[in-house]
Amino acid sequence: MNIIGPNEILFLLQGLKWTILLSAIGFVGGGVFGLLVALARTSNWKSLRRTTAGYISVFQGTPLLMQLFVVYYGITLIGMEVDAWVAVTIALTLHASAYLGEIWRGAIQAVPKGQSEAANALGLHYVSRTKDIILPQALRLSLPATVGFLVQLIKGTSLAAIVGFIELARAGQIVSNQTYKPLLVFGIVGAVYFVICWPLSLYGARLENRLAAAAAR
Amino acid sequence: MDYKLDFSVVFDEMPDLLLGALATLGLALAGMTLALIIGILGVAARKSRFCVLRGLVIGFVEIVRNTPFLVQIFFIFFALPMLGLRFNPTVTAIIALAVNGGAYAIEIIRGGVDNIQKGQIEAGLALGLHKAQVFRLIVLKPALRSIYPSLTSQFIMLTLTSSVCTSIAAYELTSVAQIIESDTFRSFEVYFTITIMYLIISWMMMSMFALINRHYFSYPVR
Amino acid sequence: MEGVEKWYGTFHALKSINLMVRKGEKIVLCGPSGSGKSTLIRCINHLEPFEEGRIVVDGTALDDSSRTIDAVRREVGMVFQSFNLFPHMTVLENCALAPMRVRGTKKAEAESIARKYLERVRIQDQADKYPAQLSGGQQQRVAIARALCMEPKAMLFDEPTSALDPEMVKEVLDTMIGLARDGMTMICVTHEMGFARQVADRVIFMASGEIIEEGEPEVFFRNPAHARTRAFLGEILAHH
Amino acid sequence: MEGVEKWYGTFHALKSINLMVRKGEKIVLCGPSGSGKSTLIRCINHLEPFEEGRIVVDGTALDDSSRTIDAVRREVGMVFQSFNLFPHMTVLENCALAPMRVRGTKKAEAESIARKYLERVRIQDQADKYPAQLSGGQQQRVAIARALCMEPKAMLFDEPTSALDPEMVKEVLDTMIGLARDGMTMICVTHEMGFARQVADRVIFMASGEIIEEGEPEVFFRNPAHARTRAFLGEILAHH
Amino acid sequence: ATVDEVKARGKIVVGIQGDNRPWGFVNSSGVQDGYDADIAKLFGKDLGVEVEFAPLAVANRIPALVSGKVDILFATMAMTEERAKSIQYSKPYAANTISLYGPKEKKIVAVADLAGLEIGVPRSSSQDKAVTDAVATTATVRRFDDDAAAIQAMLSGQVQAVGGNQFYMQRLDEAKADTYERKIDFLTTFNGVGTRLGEKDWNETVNKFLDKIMSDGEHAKVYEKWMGMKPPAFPESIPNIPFTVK
Ligand SMILES: Nc1ncnc2c1ncn2[C@@H]1O[C@H](COP(=O)(O)OP(=O)(O)OP(=O)(O)O)[C@@H](O)[C@H]1O
Ligand SMILES: Nc1ncnc2c1ncn2[C@@H]1O[C@H](COP(=O)(O)OP(=O)(O)OP(=O)(O)O)[C@@H](O)[C@H]1O
Ligand SMILES: [Mg+2]
Ligand SMILES: [Mg+2]
Repeated sequence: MNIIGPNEILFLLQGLKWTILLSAIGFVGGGVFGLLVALARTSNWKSLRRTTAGYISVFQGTPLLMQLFVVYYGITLIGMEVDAWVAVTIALTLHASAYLGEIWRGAIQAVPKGQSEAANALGLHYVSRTKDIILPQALRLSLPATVGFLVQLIKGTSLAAIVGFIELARAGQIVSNQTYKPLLVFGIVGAVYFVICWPLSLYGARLENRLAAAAAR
Repeated sequence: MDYKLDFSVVFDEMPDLLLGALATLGLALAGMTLALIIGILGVAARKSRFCVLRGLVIGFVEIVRNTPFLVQIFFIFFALPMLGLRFNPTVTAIIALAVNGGAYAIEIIRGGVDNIQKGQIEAGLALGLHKAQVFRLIVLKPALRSIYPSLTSQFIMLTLTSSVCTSIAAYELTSVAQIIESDTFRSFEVYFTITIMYLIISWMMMSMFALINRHYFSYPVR
Repeated sequence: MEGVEKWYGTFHALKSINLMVRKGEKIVLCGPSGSGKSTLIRCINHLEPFEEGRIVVDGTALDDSSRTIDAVRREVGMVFQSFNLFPHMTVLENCALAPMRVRGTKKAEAESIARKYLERVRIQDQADKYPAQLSGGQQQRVAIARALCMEPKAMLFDEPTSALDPEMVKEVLDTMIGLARDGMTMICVTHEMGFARQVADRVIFMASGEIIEEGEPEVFFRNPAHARTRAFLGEILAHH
Repeated sequence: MEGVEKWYGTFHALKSINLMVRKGEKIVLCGPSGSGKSTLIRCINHLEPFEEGRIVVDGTALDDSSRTIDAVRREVGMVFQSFNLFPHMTVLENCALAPMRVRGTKKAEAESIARKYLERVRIQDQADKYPAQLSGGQQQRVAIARALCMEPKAMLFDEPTSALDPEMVKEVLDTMIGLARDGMTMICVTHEMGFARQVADRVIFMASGEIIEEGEPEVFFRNPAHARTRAFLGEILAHH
Repeated sequence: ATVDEVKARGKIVVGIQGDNRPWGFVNSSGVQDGYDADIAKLFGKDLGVEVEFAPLAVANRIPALVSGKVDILFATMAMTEERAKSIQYSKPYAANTISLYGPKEKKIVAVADLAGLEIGVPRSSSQDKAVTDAVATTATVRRFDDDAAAIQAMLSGQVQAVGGNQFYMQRLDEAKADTYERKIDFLTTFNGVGTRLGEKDWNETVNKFLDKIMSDGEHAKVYEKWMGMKPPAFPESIPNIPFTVK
């Protein structure tokens, strides 16, 4: 029981499965809502802009850990019955949507004004203008920052450990406690995170360089 | 399910919570200050002639930025003692925050330094200043000014991250809250309240940063 | 266009503009920088809202309702100084987009319309390239084709050649002259006086948000009534 | 300066340059873009390292040791085309910086030196402003004052007026003429031929990294020996 | 949900600890296991429903029950007066001795010896309460997320003693043989099954079930399997902690 054998590695990998699943869920959920947030944030409707600005400032101004706790305990109070992982999903979605919304707002506003004017002049409606003209360009501009946030999100799922989720970080703690080799176990856990996050980070940096090169042309 | 919201127990503990908030603020400020120092020294090392030093800085930055804070702080608290390095929870928290924030600060500040026009550096050299003087006197301040917004938002994130320090039983707002929670079982009320307190802390930080900006970086640019 | 007034904040950008454009007429707008030429033509298809007055396009009076704005934009094409092609779409997609999304034309049909007008501006062989792969003059011709694909009743041009290198100006002007010959109603902001002479029915001179003078090109150029017009003409002719 | 050679990678930027500048002499360097003028004067204070040859400044032979580089930089001031004032310091701080940090002068004394030279370039009343609050001509005069504050034995100028609006060129040239009158050793890259005529002891013409021709300004301008020099002079005089 | 609703649904959601060997833990094949798990499975069989486990962190147990996330707690819930105000306990079904563990070379025989030390405990556990009550302000109590972290803290030398249950000794010995020992016994607590306050149907069903397994020997079998000892005698009543809904 004192060595790190296949069982322990398997246990860590099961944690990793949750880490990836939680990240994916948070990213998809955050992506969908983040898009709405970004659109609301750039709409012509002032109260909508204000509201979403408040939303963003609240979720960027409080710790993800607190968001997890508040959603975890709060959601049942409004009469819904949910599993821990639904609560974690909701919290990650809210969190990610605020950050992605802000990233994409910036990108939408960075699309040259002439583009939406040209679309207007052609008689294109809001939906087509947004879907066909603005968003494809904005998403390209925002890709490096989006990838960067994905890395943050993957790391952020480690906080689900604190509300009792056995994902990678938590699995590491459990294995460390069973094997009494924290140096090794946390080293391995850190390395696993690194192996997932680093290629993404590199990819993000490469995208950024490519965009910068394109802009310099 | 008859759960009635009751914030009174939380408000009874307000003095403790405020002390915890103060502790959080202390951790965050200490962490940020060290992170800024690490950031500046790291960039200096990153720009130095010694490629080993440059490689070390790059490795440090990439490792820290691509692993979770929770794992980092566990590593420092539970694993480093095996190598004979033992710090109490508060010190551990400050080190972890400094290391984490420092890695991001290096990346951000490096971006600012890279954006400084070559002519500025050449003008400094032509006046007879040494490379280190040029970095310190001529490059640093305009570089910091240009990346100030991203640096400060990173530091706000760092402040929020400090809540994770509760996992090593450091004394700060979240750990105080968890003790109150375990005494009262008023989980939602407790966490809701301290979420608001964190929000206030980050707003305070933002105004502090704005103040510093006005004070130090208010020189006009074209 | 009757008594149109427009403010940017406290800045009075258009001062009681009255202008009648007949079907098939070609108007050239000129005047010093900041005189409100762009603002004027951007009001016509409501890219800029205006505070006072009336603009009637082909029987539709522009109000702030999206119905009339849409109706007008469908009938009036616009070409910008900076092309404003959509960089993430091929030339063909740029042109086919509006017919598909606005008129609901089927894709195949929209593309055949697009090809027709690309041929019209003699750029059909570039249909599958992206805007960034074209020269400035080619891009501007695509922009013209894109506007034509909506088969508009009138076209607005805002300095269509001023962002172009001199060698490319001619190819764009030739395209516009061809369009004028075919009877298109055109309002064109430009300082290309050769073009004005050749196609304009009327030249209008603006300064400080007002229409100072208008007239047939020959009269206008030979014998401007106002001192400001004379000064302006003297300046732009000196540059050439 | 003897047999100086300089490569950028495989590009041969300076080809066996030999140049002797006497104390108090004023040299004007001219030549087409890319001919290596900037490279040459940047080698003198070792902003660019060079591969072959020797540069001796006031008895100090430049090698790659930081001791000799420092010694030379202390004695040679440089003024750039793009001013390169430090934006986060006031005019006074810009000027007082180097005396304090390089010579170890006390702050009060450094500032009085700074004020002296700011007065010299007639800009003393702007001492507490930041560079961004000054016009281009004023900025360049501050840059000159900043270099003078180190009380250098020689000054290098790299196209000091070419980033300036025409109205401001004169105020900078006047400052430089004043400096020349006071006996400063100067090497100046410029295309201001009036200035060259007025102050230069020698005009040197470079092309493709070589010194093609040199001579007194009157001779040089009236009777250039080389075809390339003639072509170049013809071109720059046409622009004025 | 009421007992009848759960029967109708055919599934009971049991709150349990996920990493507190041997009480309740997820074994290396990812399945919930342990003493509480086995008892809960017996309960499920008794009711004729399927059992779904919801692994909970120590501090989340009561909130999860109160907010209805789980139907019942077989979650190593020590019976305390304080908690009895928030949940309804059943009769006791397990016992637990809370003690202080520390390194052998450190002399700790009485609470007074703890002055100035740092003592680790899992946050919101019975150890937390016992140690905090005992040392008041003379020692520093460090509260970690769970047993694992508390034990790790002592192994890493971050604390000089930990407050733990009877299983800590075995785990400490596994880590470093002959290094640690049991120093002070604080109290023996009893674990009860937790249900929501006032829900009589649950309380009665559970108590009846416990009576049954204690008399037919099933309980003793499970107890010996996990605890390595025979079940102790359980008290008939504990002051201020009612076993039944009044
Ligand atoms: N969005 C705006 N907000 C405030 N003022 C504006 C805005 N757009 C234009 N203006 C002002 O309105 C005036 C007229 O602008 P307009 O673009 O119509 O001039 P123009 O005649 O097209 O000039 P140019 O030849 O430079 O294109 C200018 O003084 C300009 O500064
Ligand atoms: N850092 C560099 N790397 C490579 N080539 C360089 C570099 N700097 C200058 N060059 C090349 O060296 C040649 C000489 O450059 P230099 O700047 O000295 O010319 P110049 O005479 O000052 O021209 P200008 O009048 O445009 O300032 C040019 O062909 C230039 O392309
Ligand atoms: Mg215009
Ligand atoms: Mg040059």
